[in-house]
Amino acid sequence: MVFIAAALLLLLLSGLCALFLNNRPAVAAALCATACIASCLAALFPVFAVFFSGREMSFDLLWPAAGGLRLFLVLDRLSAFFLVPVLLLSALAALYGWGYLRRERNSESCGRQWFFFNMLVASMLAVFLAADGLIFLLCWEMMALSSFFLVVSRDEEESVRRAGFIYLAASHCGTAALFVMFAFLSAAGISGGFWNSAAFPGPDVGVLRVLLLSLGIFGFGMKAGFMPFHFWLPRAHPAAPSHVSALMSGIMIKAGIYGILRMFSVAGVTDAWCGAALIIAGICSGILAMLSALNRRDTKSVLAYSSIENIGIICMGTGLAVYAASCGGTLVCLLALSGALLHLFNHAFFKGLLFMAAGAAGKSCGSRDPDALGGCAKALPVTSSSFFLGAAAASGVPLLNGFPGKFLIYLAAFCGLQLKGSGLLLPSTAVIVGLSLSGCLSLACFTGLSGIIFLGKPRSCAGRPEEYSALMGAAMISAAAVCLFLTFAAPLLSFSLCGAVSAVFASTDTASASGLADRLAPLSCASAWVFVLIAAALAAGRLLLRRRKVSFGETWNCAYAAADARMQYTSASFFYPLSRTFTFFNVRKSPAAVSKTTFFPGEYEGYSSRRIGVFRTLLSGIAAKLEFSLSCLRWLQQGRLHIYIMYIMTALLALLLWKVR
Amino acid sequence: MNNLYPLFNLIIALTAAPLMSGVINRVKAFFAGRKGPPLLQLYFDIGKLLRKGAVYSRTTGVFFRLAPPAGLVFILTALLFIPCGAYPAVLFFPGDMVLVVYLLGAQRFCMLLAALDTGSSFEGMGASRDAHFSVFSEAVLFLCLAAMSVASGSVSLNGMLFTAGGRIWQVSPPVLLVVVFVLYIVLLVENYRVPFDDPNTHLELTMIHEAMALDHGGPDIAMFEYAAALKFWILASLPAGLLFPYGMKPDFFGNSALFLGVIALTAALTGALESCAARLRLVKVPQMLTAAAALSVVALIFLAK
Amino acid sequence: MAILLFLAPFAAGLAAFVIKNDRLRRRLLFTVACAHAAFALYLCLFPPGGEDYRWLWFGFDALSRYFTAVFSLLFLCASFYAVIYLKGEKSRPCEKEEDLLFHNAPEAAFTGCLLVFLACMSLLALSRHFGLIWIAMEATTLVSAPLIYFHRQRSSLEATWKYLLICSVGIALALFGNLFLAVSASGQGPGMEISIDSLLGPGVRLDPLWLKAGFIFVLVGYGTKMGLAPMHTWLPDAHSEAPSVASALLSGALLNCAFLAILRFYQLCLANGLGSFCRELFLIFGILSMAVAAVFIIGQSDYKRLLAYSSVEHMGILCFAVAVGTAYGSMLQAANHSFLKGALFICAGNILAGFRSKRIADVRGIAHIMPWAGVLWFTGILAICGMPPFGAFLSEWIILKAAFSAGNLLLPVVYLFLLGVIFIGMTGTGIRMTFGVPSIPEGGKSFLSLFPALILLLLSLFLGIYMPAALEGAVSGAAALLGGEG
Amino acid sequence: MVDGILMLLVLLNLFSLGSTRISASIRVVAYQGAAIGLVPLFLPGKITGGILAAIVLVTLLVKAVILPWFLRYAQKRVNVRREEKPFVGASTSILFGVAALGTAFFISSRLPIPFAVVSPFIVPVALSVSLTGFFIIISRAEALSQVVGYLILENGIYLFGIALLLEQPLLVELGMLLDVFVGIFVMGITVFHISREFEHTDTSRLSGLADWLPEVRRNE
Repeated sequence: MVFIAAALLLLLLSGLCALFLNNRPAVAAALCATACIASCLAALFPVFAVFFSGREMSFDLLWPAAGGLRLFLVLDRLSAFFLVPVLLLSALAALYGWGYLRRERNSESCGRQWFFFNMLVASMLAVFLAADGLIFLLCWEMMALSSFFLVVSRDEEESVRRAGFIYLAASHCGTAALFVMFAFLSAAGISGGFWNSAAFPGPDVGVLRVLLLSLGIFGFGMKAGFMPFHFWLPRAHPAAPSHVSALMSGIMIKAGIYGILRMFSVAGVTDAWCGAALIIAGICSGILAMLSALNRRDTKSVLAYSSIENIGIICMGTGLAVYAASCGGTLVCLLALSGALLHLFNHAFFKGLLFMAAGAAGKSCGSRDPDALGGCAKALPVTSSSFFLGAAAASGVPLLNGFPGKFLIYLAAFCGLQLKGSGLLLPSTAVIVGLSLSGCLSLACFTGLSGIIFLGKPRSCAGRPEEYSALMGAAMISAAAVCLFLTFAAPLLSFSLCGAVSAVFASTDTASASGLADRLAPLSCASAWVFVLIAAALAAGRLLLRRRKVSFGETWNCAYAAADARMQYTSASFFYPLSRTFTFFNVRKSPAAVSKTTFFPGEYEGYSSRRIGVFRTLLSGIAAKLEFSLSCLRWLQQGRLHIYIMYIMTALLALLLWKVR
Repeated sequence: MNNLYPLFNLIIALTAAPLMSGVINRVKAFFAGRKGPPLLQLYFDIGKLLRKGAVYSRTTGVFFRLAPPAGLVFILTALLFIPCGAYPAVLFFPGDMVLVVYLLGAQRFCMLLAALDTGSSFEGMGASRDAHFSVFSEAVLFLCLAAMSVASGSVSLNGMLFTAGGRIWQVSPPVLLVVVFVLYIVLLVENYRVPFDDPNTHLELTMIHEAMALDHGGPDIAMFEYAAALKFWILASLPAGLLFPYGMKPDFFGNSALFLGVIALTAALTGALESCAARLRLVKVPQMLTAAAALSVVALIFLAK
Repeated sequence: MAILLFLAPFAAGLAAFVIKNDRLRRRLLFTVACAHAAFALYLCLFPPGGEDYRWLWFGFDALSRYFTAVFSLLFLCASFYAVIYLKGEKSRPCEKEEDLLFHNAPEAAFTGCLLVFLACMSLLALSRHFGLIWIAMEATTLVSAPLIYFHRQRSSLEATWKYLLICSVGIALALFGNLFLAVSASGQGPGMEISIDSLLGPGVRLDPLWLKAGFIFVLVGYGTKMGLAPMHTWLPDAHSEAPSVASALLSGALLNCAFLAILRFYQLCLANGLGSFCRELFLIFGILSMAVAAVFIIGQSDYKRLLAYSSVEHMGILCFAVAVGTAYGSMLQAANHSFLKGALFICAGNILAGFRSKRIADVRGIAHIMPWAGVLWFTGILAICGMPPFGAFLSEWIILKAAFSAGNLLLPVVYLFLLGVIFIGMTGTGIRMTFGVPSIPEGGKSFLSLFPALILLLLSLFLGIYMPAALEGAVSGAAALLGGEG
Repeated sequence: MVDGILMLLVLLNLFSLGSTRISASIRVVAYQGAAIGLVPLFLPGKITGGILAAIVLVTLLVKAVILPWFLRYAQKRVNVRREEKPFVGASTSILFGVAALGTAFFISSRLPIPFAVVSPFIVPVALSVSLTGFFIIISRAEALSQVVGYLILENGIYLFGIALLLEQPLLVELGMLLDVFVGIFVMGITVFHISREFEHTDTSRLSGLADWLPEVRRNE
């Protein structure tokens, strides 16, 4: 635990120094990046110790702040399981950020950005350790605050400011719900256990328990970003610089899932409705998020929607686990939750990799709109190969780490089908359909996106783009390496997976760890087998062509030799069939019609984009009504002194007549 | 000796797969009153193509060369988990049907990216339509697998088709026939057969499968064709596995001949369908697949009760 | 000897009226402020000798020590800013004054009023006799009227007129309350002095009916001075027109003193078993003030009025805290609010000097053009809305915990909902003003005038992070007087 | 005899509500001050001799002489004759005066006085005088008449203090008188500034500061 305290201290100190080194950005960046990497690696030692051995570490100190602040940090198996991706990805993001911000235009805000970056990493580290209600809320708000300042770092654009405001407002509403839950728990006095679990109302106290559980799901869901609470995510993540959005998508939204799991470990699992709610939310997130991700003008907003989809998958797994636990299917519960946790673990890395690659491509080619890029693969080998790797993982290609997590959830669903009469039929079928639909949609989306950005002819890339900075390349390569390693290391994780699951549902025993391991083992050897075979096939192909004549020509275009870049398929056309089929979801925003004044219509440039219509109309309706009622209420302060004195008189008389008897 | 049989089955699958396209073409020729191409036409094509050189477009990159071999490898790995009638699959573990489906998905991932790499609008059109259909077909396939796993009580492909054997029909035969019908529809979608795509059209705008291979040449197109044939074999072995007459308990050669016969029967049925029916409009395909999905959900519910 | 807290600033105030030389007067203002703050802090943290200090009608118990320390610290920072502000005002051409009373330069009157204002507030904290409290409160009103009317514009005149009339009516009602208290005490025999010590003495039984009526009058009367809805109407006008020094003191210190006056009466009611009656009234006014503040903060177009409504909201929170039984949380929130509101008003003053407009729409990109002002302004807004690591987060957490143990579940939900709405309104404005492309070509980069705001923010940060034993003793001592548990 | 003075005060109330001329209402305030000043003379003598005389004299001096003189001086400086358009007409204000008397009696019926007192009408009359003062501030538009309303409100409270609690330490009573005196003076000075700045003292037009802009003003 000493290492972790040292890491936290180092992060805070380096952040503060960066604040004062604002006018020398290079020094500030170097200092903060190395401090962040060092502290992450330092904190990894105790985390790995707990990760593999499973014994807990705790640190308890009553800090004399107003009203008594109990610094109670516990590193148990669930926190350790979450902290491994947190620390690894933070180190990678710091390395990436070092290169990313080096040639940043407005260097005067660079020191400030590094201060908030280190604060974000420190508060995320602390959130997963906090075991007392108040310190948890403190770190939770600090995490939201520092990520807000990073989202608003490029504040000259109006959309970035608006995204920052919506993000801060949404995370504050979520935290307000958590305030109520934790205040209720700590009002029952300081008792042992995580978030003083003894105070959580049992299943007998019906209404209160339902209220607290729903408040918890609302609060943590607002941070996790699954469907009903996702509106801030597709705005905030693209606005942030790439290394920050990698961190936010990779880890921060996982804090929401961590909160939900911790709540279930505190509250015990006896409510099937919670599981059903999570499954429904997961399915909606999975499918609707990918539908609105199809035709986006900004690569990073596609990745943000894909994060919502992956959070949806994790929610399906957790929901199925909770539902199964509440009606007795322990094997299904173990498999589903370990599938969700494994997918969460893997998603942190391949989503981080995707954001870093998208950021690098954006920086090299100048724009992030897929239709403006194209053909960068040959010019940017590192970026394009890491993007392909990430895209393959995101679409669930078996030989990468996107697949094991989904595989376990599928397996749990199939086992759920076998349990006759346990009411698991409907949720399992729903999970299977949800997973497969969102899986295919993400396959279509990522093939389209990576194809249009990196393959084919360059559409508008002025000159040959080249790799933006070596540091970013290093960060991307190491992230890709971790992704590849995780496909084969899935069975190694099974022991700690089981530990994390037993931390949430006390019922599962660690004996089933071996059962989990031998379910994941065939996957790893299948992946190894596929890699070997691909290498062999490539070698055979190369051997075949060695003696033959290999020539280069123009792509076949039905005898039209002068095909140029504009004739290629753009993202709008690639996703046109899909979005036509799901039209009832998407409100088509078509630009203004072309004015027909001249005989030959002039230059016309327009784009059509699709929005999920249902939420936007709902919210704008409420906002309009609220605005109208507020303006009526503002009549109270209309400036006339007499009315003000009348308020005092009426208040006085009302109280006298009502109260004095 | 008999634990080597799955290996022999694998070899039979590898050799007999291209035969099926020959069967389909012969049946179509018979319906059209023509003599039709020889049964072994695909073998000759593949052999000829493997001996050729290759012409690569300047816009394509590394990925264009990587895609065909990778696609073929994915299909070969998927083949390992398919049982052949009365004999088990080479490899099986709980949840291998999910791996098979996602291996097919991975092969589609490579084909789509290869198509987009060429930068031609025809290949882009093919890729976009294939991505569009795959969203529905995979969901339907998963539902059928769910129905089969509920009926057979096992969570592995080998368990469903091989160990369950005849017992799978005891639950409720008519519902299982529905599942077989839906599996056949999935076969038609995944292999781009008539109602969903016309294999022997030569108007690039209407193609889906061939459009994605327009720019491949020499060994690449050979691997592409061979992978398509193997995919037909895999998806045909699912309904064939269900329809296989388990009661007869023949020896090894009898079993493989019988299994080969059932798959040839499916191929003949596809050929007949191709000569009688016409292509569906692209908009109608999702509706057809949603209907298939509905059928499989109904089957699942009936089987689970 | 604590009476010095009143006499020193009073004498200095009178002297300031007469001193002609500006530099000497400013130095006098600053030195008196420092002495007052040092002495008050010393008395608060290390109470000398006897627990409480008695002489004639003056006394210094835990409650008054705590409030004096808070408002004298705020006065110190405000006076530091006032010195710089007045130097700046001097350079700007201001028209000569030829009216009946204010014939000497407005600055002398302004400084004099500031010092007398401090004296009256100290008098209010010192006094034990309810009549004396009333006189001190009336004096603060009359003295702060010229503070508001410093800029000699039409709108500030209108604001002063409204302030004067509403507050005088309010204080008249408070006088009625005092007389009702005297009647309820006369049951103990004639000539019973209405001072806290005699009325809290052993075996004193006050007539509950008259005490209730008296409390209602006092609550409405001093509530007007405290800015509780629906009597808050003067507050936004006065604060948007007064110079930021005056509004910092008005909202940071004066509202707290009005709250102190009400709490004195509440002490009496507690002693006579009317605790639940008073808490119910506090609850009504608390929730009403927060609701009214929320309505007006959402679409606000003037940032000084925004801060005024935030003061109304925080006074509502103080009453809500006492209503749910945590006097400790209420005391802590009062201190946090004064420091943060003082800092915000000083930032608002600098922003007004730079951007020359009070409308939110005209102010954009403070962070780029006036970096220190932008940072302090946005951090202040976040801190006042209860963001950690500042003190308001902890005090609102204590209040929420107490709201839960007060029984019914509706209270905390309404409390949090209103806080959430106000958070969204304030941060929306804060973001629009702080970020974006600056709307003025260049702004003052001077850090000196923002130094007091930084000090006040650090004070609130200190309250949020670490609470030394002495300070803990002072706050819980004040809370104990109000029957609030720790 | 105290009841006689209380009756006179109620009549003066109704008269002040009825008249819209500023000079008339100033005269009413002067008479009220004088009446209240005389009340201590008729109370059963716990306090006699010099102190009693001092109280009566000071009250009469301040309330009946100095303040009305100052208000008349302010009226000449601001040269406003009468209320052009008060919000509530003269007759309806008298109705409000009666209603105020009714509420005062209803409230004081709920508050029995714990000790013997010379006449039971003191509390209701005091309350009704202050309610009338309140109502004058609300219903009159002229700044000066609002100051007069405030003065009537003070008279009501002062009557309550003097009649019931004569034996209270005098220092505090006189302190309150001093505060009222200074309050009126500051208000007077502000009225001068208003009249100089705005050329009128009609407070209904003095409503620039507001959070709610009527539609017509919002779009200009």
